[in-house]
Amino acid sequence: MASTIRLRAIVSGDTTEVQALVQHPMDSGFVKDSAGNLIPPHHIEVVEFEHAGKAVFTALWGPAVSKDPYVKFSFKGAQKGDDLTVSWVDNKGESDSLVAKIQ
Amino acid sequence: MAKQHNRPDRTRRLIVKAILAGVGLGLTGWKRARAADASLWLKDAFTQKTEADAIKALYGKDAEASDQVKLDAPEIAENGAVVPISVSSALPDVTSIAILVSENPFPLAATYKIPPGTSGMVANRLKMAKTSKVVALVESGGKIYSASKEVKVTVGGCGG
Amino acid sequence: MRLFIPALGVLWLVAASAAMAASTEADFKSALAAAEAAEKDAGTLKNQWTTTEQTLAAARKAAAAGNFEAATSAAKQAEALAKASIAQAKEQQQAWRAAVIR
Amino acid sequence: MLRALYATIATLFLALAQPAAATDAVNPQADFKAFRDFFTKRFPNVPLNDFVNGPYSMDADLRKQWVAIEDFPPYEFAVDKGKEMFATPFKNGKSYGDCFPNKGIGIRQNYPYFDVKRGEVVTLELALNRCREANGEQPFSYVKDDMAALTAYMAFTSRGKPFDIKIPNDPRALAAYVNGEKYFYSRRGQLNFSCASCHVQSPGEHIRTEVLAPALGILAAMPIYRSEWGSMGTISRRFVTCNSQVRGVPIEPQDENYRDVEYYLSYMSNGLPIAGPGARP
Repeated sequence: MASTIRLRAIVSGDTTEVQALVQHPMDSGFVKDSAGNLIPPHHIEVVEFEHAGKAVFTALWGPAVSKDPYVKFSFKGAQKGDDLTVSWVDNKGESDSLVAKIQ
Repeated sequence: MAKQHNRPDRTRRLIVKAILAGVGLGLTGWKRARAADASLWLKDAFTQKTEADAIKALYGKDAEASDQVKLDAPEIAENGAVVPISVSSALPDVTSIAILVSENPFPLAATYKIPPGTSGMVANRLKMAKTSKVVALVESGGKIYSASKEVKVTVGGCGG
Repeated sequence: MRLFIPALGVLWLVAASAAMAASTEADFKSALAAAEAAEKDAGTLKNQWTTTEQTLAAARKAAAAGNFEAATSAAKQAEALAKASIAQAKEQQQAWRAAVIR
Repeated sequence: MLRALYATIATLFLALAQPAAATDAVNPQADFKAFRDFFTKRFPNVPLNDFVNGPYSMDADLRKQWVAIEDFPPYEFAVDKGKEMFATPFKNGKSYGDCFPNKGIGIRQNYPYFDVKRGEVVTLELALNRCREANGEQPFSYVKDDMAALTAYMAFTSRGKPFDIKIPNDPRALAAYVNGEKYFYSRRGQLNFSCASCHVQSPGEHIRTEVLAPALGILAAMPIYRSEWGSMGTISRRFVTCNSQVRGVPIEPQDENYRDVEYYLSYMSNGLPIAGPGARP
């Protein structure tokens, strides 16, 4: 099955712009299902982005981040063709990771 | 639709960790899914019920309003479930950015760690339960700067 | 949605006042049968209303709880709604032409 | 069947073709011109091809949020899933591509079409389920998930291609067109709204928080990821929700009326580019 992560990292000059989209329900814990029961919270807590063995960006998310969350940031020092690693973990201990080439 | 994580649950992951530790990390050639470090999450800050308490839990100090913090959010959210919000700052040495939605049950929505070399900018999409003040906090040189904006929500992001 | 309130209020009032006299299970059954028949006709025209369905459900629920007063009243409302939807469908057989962009 | 009645009426009009009957005569080309002129005159500042972006062509603040969301749109997962499904053979070894012209790539703009052999309108969703059934697979739900993933992928491979809906010289095709037009303009539901009440009379206006999309080009971005749904939905899903929003009991997805109204609306959008899958509030 395909990864839960979509990553786009593009170098322009000395800056790499990174956009990521993660497939995740991000259930807040405040929404009821059709039977009227609260859907328990199920959301990503931490997303780490690493380049050359070093963290370049860390996201800490609460239940108010939208379903299928999206984030964009940029950092300096990467070259085209370098690896960028993304990994996430949620409040149920589920996780996923992806390594993508910077374009 | 069933989601396909194919990941071990937390308990199993802890067991895997314990086994690895017990073997003295002799299994370096093993391929295993990387997971982000769950211990980084700030449970205390994310479970505060007011904006002020969340800021205190996050930084232990108050924020001062600054025009050096740029918060981009819509006037009227097209849908409270998906509100695009971005924060940027030209301040030097930004070390973190946080975004709070004052009227949400837990105001702290997201916080980002910005190491040296990474720009003081982030864009994301947040849920808003109702019309609320959105607050952006930027940590720079050990001080906390803020900007805020009212975003109108007529279809809340907490509905079914 | 509170966009548009058609003249149905009048029909509702008529149905409600008809139910003023104390109703029995037999009253309910005949009211329900009439409502269901009308709703079936609306279904043939593919023009049922969700409100008719909801009112029918409320009628059955009230009857199940032994409240035939409310059940009969709701069944009569449902019949009025179903008949209004039938009237709408029949009227629209030709009326739609007037709305076409020319 | 109403269809038969319309066929008769259409045939009569074609046979008579008297100028005296011009007010009621079926003339899709004239309808098309009037329909397009109505929207382009009402919204002179909206470029023609922008109508396919629905509410975003009407409201600047909404448009800005949409542009931000399109940066990395939530329908990406559906497109990827549809692509994977297209590449995965059925149990009998055949695949979706075998059921369609050009292996199903870049053909969305030709749907729905009038099938002269069957004498009915065939939509992309219907064709996909018939493809599955012909190959021994169970049909999918018409409203979301798998069906939306398939149509998302097919739309994605057809982006920018102009709608090219044809009405063959067949009284039944003309009858289907008229039935679709009738469905579009007929009031229904307790709120007594027609499709046109919202999407012809009030596009750009707010209903609660939502900005109504113009009927011109309204199907070009289908299927859509709606934030309100938190998921993808097909054209069938949109019709069903439209009906319930006016307090009408929806008819079955792919009912003849739904297919005919899709045929009518798509014909009205001829020449406008396919923009699906789309993102909507």
